Amino acid sequence: MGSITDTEIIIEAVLFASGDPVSLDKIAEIIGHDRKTTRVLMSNLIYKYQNASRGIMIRQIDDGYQLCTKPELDEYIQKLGTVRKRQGLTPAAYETLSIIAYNQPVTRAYIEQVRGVNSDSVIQKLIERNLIREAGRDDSPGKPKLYETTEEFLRVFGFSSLKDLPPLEMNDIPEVMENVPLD
Amino acid sequence: MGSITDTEIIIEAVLFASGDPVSLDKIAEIIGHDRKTTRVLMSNLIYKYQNASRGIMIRQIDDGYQLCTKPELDEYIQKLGTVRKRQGLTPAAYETLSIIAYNQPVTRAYIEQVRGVNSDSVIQKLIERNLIREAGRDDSPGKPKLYETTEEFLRVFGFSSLKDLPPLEMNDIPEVMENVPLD
Amino acid sequence: MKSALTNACTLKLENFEGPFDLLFYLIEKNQIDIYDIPVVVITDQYLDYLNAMQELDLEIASEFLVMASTLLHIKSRMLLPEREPVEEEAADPREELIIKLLEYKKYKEYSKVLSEREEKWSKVHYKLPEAIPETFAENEIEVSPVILRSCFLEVLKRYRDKMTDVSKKMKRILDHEKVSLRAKIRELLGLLKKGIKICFSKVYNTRKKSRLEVATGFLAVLEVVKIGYATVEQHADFGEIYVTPCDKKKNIDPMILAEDD
Repeated sequence: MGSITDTEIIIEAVLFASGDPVSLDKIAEIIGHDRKTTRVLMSNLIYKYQNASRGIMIRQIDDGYQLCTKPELDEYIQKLGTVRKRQGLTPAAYETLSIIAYNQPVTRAYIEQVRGVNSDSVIQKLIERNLIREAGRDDSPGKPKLYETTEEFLRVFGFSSLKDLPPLEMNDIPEVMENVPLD
Repeated sequence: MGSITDTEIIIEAVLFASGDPVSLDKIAEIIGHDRKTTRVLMSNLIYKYQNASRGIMIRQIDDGYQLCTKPELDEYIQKLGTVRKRQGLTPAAYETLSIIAYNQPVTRAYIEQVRGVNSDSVIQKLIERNLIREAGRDDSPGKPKLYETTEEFLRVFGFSSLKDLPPLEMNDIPEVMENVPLD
Repeated sequence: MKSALTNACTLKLENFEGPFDLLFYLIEKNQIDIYDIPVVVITDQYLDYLNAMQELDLEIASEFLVMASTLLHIKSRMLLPEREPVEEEAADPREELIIKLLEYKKYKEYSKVLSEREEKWSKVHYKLPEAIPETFAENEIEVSPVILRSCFLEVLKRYRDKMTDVSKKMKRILDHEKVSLRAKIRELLGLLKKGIKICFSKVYNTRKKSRLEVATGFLAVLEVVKIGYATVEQHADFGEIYVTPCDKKKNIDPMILAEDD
């Protein structure tokens, strides 16, 4: 393998297989040239990769050379990463969120009264997802925590403010809601 | 090197960064084409790499694609001194693998019938090396386990899919396959 | 005293994969036509090998001994003079052995192909994956303001129903007492008999039936699936559960069909 091109083929394979930087000395040893010739060769090669239609390039680090992807392609490579699965809200989360959204600030007791089931874990999940947060404490006995929606809630639902919540018609709301006990 | 399109640049970067095989679906998603177009694109790209003055090439393994160095450059890569030599397989392992490859999914009884010897431990070793895996159970009495080859099998032996297996000489005694009892 | 054969083959002995492998070695060594094996010669040589193995205190796998007896059996049949000419051509006692040998040979040869391919492909080298950070899709929660609103109205309505309709509530409480799994299974089997796919939420709806009833209904579905009278499918989390009648019936427990007291 005497011609320049053949040497370049060898260098590409060696740098690829290594993954890590390969020293100038090592490259020189492998292709059977002296340091000086190898350095010139590497400079040429770096230039070629930079200007060729390649997704990868050669980076010089101290006296070593390493293959890496071109920075401008980063956005595509990011897509390789495991993306946490797009998750919808569970019906329980929707329900709880809607009660909080339309009645905030609101206590857990109120939510549970309306839903008829324990809502502890679903409230925790909504807090973890930053859709609701604690908002002080109620004045009622026991000083229960209050919950309200967050900016993230607005962002996720595409509201600019809470006024954007789809309006409820008056006859939708049963008068009974006023009477929900807070025990 | 033939003309390389922007899409091909992206694919090169993505395959390089991945190191592992990247599925056709994933590539299609990243470059924003449908499966069919992507498949054609990959075939072209495999061909281009093969014929260009490159040290690396693209391998197809099932529905995935992976970059690797060209085999003829092995001697240079060995000089890096970082490559671990694979432990070869025993003749028993090759024998068992070829029986499984051509008859999968297949029971241990069938393998032992053909080989004439107990094949328990060799099957275990092949499973440990991830060259074969269990593939459910046969409907025959006793519901024996079935075995099939893995993607690693394709990778190690350089097949892109099971369709690549070299044809067996079937003209010897055609009915032989039917005659081997399964018990 | 060790025979010449013993000495010559000491190294090779342990390497035979099995009786077929040893037979092949002998066939190739003697340049024999596989379709016309001289059984006497081969059997003698085969037994020589086993003897050699014994002399060397090598453990002889039982499969080798089974093959030895097979060979001896074939040999005896070949040596026996045919007493009376049979009308049909008598089956060659070697036939079964030949078939097995050919089958084995096929894979033996293919082993070589595999080994060569492995040799070639062990020369390609891969690169370790780059560390690509996990990206989070936190801002991709699928939401809809409309669903938010309807959820709220739904939950309000449920609450109102619960609070206002005391009589309904009492009836539900009374119904609770009546819910039995067996009754639910019978009810479900009755529906399935019509041969149509059932939507679970249509039959057992929390708005129309008590929680206990719906829960028991769900257990009934599981039971009916278990005894093979139906299959279930659900295409999405929290989605509709479809119950489809099934032909593959197993034995049904008569207790299930028995009337409650």
